[in-house]
Amino acid sequence: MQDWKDLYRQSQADETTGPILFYNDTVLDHFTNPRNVGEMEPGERVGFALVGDPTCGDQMKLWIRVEDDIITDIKFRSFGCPGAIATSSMATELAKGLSLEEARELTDDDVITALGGIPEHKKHCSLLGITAMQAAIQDYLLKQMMAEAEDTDDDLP
Amino acid sequence: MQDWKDLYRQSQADETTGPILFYNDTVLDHFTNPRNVGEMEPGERVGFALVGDPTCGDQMKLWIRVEDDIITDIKFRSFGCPGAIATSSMATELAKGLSLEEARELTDDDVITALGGIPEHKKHCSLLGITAMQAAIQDYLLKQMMAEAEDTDDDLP
Amino acid sequence: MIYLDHNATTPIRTEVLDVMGELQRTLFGNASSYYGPAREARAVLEKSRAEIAGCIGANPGEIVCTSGGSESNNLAIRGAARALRGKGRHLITSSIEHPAVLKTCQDLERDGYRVTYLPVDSRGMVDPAEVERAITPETLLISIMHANNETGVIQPVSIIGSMAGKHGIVFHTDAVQTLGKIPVQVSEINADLISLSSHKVHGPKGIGVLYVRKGTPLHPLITGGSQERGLRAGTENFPAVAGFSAAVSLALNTMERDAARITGLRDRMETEIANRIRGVKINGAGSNRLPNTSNLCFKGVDGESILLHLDLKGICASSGSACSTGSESPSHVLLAMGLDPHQAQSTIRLSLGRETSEQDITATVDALTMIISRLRSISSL
Amino acid sequence: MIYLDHNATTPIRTEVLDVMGELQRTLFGNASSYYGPAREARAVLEKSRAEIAGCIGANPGEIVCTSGGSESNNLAIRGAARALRGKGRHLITSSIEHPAVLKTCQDLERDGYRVTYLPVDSRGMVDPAEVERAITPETLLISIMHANNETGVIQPVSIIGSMAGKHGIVFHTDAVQTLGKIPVQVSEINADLISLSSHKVHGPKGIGVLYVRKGTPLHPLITGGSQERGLRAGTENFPAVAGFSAAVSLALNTMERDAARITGLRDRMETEIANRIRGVKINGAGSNRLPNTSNLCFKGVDGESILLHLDLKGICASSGSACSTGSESPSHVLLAMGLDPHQAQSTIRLSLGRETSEQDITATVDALTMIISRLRSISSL
Ligand SMILES: Cc1ncc(COP(=O)(O)O)c(C=O)c1O
Ligand SMILES: Cc1ncc(COP(=O)(O)O)c(C=O)c1O
Repeated sequence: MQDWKDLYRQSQADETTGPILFYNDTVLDHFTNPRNVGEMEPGERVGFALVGDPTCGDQMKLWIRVEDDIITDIKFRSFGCPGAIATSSMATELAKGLSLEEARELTDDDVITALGGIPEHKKHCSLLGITAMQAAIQDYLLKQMMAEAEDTDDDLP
Repeated sequence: MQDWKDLYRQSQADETTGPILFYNDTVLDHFTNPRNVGEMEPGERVGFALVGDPTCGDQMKLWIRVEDDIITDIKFRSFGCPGAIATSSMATELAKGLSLEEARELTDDDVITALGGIPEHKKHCSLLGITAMQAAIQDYLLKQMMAEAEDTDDDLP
Repeated sequence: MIYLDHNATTPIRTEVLDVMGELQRTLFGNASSYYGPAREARAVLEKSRAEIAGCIGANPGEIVCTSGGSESNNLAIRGAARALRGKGRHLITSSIEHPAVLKTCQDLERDGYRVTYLPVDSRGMVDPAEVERAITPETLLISIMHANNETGVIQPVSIIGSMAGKHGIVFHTDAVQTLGKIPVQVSEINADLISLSSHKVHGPKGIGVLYVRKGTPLHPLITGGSQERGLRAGTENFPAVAGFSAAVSLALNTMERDAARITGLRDRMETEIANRIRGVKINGAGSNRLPNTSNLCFKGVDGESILLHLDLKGICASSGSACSTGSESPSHVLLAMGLDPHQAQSTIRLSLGRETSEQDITATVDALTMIISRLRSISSL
Repeated sequence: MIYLDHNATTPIRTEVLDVMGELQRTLFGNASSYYGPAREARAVLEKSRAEIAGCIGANPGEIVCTSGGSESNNLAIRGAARALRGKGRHLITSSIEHPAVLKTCQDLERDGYRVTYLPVDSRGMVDPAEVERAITPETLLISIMHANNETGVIQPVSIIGSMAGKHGIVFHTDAVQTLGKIPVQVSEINADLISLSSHKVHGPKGIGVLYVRKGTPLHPLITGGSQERGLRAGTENFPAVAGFSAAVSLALNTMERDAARITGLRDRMETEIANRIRGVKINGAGSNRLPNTSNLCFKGVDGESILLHLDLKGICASSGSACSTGSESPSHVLLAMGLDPHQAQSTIRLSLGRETSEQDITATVDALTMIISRLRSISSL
């Protein structure tokens, strides 16, 4: 039946056919063994975000730890579909070790490419991980700004 | 498959099912070997009728020969469906040898009974033979009346 | 493979395949044609029709063959609405019907009909008193399903049917999920129109039936040839009708025994799941349910993620109606029962069947225990 | 048995039966479900859809699977009428269409649509100029069949199609009789909607297709699940779709060769009949016809009587459309061609197929010679 499956894979691109739920092996791997699952204690060097996908009810929490503008660690938890879990896992893998600047340029397309593709109607799930990461970076930067502001305050006579 | 056919036969009576064209062996026999096919020369003792069935376009001609008020011979020709041919053939068989009075009491039900039944929606065909025969009897009686009238006329001074 | 999605479709029985193969190899012709082979095809068709009729206590002339449950539902609802539009333009149905009923009613609304969608209680039941209250002099049809496909909850159709009868309103019931699982008898259900589908009872796909009580006003959905007494045009699919009749007869032969065994399995499964996994809710558990259906809500985990983990272990289940798989919206049935969207999203359906074994159930409970704990360990809820 | 009624239905090919049996034995599941086996069912469905699409030069996404030719015709006509009622309420069709088109148009008339039924000439052809004259700004659909089922006369659909295109009117053609006999190519026919049926090309019954050109406005006939891109609800009958695709592929593989051989047989048959039997008229003979179809009028004898005699000799033929067998009214197609009712009543159709042999033709001509002479000897005409 190999040929049917091949044909089936091709036809994923064809938006005219019905719903297709054919995840590739990389996606399945990230779904069954999601990387970087966990939480972090709040802290000075930690950014956090809680985001939800109003389309499907998925929800995720994501933490980043930053040292010298580099994302040295990243953790997430997710209530979501396989697409959401796998894309979040891959997003954390891609972001880990990047500078904040580099991480801010990551897009959902990068995640999808890294996974080798996901079914058409699951693409919106791939936004969740990226969105959460960007929000966590914002949270971190905001914290930094506020800390700096405080530092500056302290310096005042 | 005998059981299916049996069931099928039964369901002929059920007017709710679709068109059924299952002629029994007697009907088939009269269709393939119609009795009393032919014509007669017009004559004093001959009654004739030409009738048509407006429902289906069938047409038939029928002749009777009468001796001493008995139908001694009968002939027909038919442009018609198998039902029309078989019922006409059977009608001529039933009528042959009967007195005019007896023949006038024959109905299409007698024909259908004698044939062992015909499909429901073909029943109107069974009227054709009977109608033609009654018309031929009328034709004969009319001729007799007119002949008698002429005789009576002749008797007049 | 462990198959626990019998409410979506069932494997065709080998006996049924054999009947159909034999018929297609030896008999052919158009069942409405003239000659010998066609008459045999017709004989098969009529015998099968009579057999299906017998299974639900109907007359053969009341059985209209269709292409499946969806077409039967469309024919019933559109057909009655069209035939009776002189009477009025109001229909009553429930909010838990199959999409083939709901979408059809919505479509009629666009055509100027008015539809009342009755609510259900938290146990997933329609209240006959609500049906009665909804009736107006304009009401032409009441359509309430026999049992729900997602929860298995059996509806009080018999009461609703006699109520409809008293008011002189045509009553339709979608019995696609009940045939072969619990008795479907015309005289008990008091329905004028009943939808059935073959592939739910181990028969072939692409064939179904609409029971049409003698005298029920109905306009055809598919017009053309005068097959099926003018109620459904198209060359008769007699091998499939024969397959359906074989399947339903086989199912009824052992229905009582099967139902008892399957209820036992289902109940054991639910008890063990409740014992081993915390935060489980059995939707519809308080109601009279089909023997084989279990609708389970696992707090804090996504249903599709459960299904994919099950799939990877060779266990087939679903989240509700197959025809909306891949759609992202939570089940209308569960929302109607008062679940919140997150609960609805955390629900899967396990539907057992005649091949389901004790071992299947044990393996499924084990798998679920592991999967739920794993998914909860990564859940953000 | 000599089977000369291929326009009514065809025997299913053993290769097709084998494909379907194998699929039903090994693969099951609901093609819209989640898990592995269901995905394989879906793969089969989509592969088959692509294959059927390829056979007529369409894209897979333009193929909507239905339960047969009648449903396809209903979906095309009712679906376009409903989708386009804002534009106008006028349809154009011909007086020789299949009942699945004619009855559907008549039904729409009862709903306030206006329908022009174009005449045909004595050779059974629709005149494209008449189509053009019938077009109004209100015209929403033109439906003209590709070839007629009774006479085999091929209609000028390509011209009519481009004309419709120029006026921006949706064009539907019923190609149920042409598929597998002559080329059916979307690009040549210029149609937006094309009806096909599997059992006419040695495929299974109960399955058909409506080709829907991308962008053609169409409302579904059967609503419910979102199968077939929302254009046709119901659990997908994937074994039958696979059977259809196998059948049509096989038919196209040898179409040219088969058509040449069958035309030869048909022409010899007609020549010999004309030589040996007086008072024979070949209806539609002056037109471009399907290779396999012969419509013969035998003066002064009733068609059904010929058919029963043939049947008793094991020869299967019919008087026209199977779905009206047993009805007593003369063919609307022949009346439209100008035959009088007696001539129409004296007509039978012989339609050849891939199993038809030289001997079959010889035996049929011999049988007919005898039967006609016998029936004429008792005829009153
Ligand atoms: C309750 C109910 N009604 C109707 C249907 C539709 O039946 P089918 O798939 O045969 O069209 C289904 C199953 O899909 C169902 O569960
Ligand atoms: C021209 C034509 N259209 C439509 C149909 C209907 O097809 P089906 O029997 O598959 O519904 C037929 C055959 O019956 C036909 O010959």
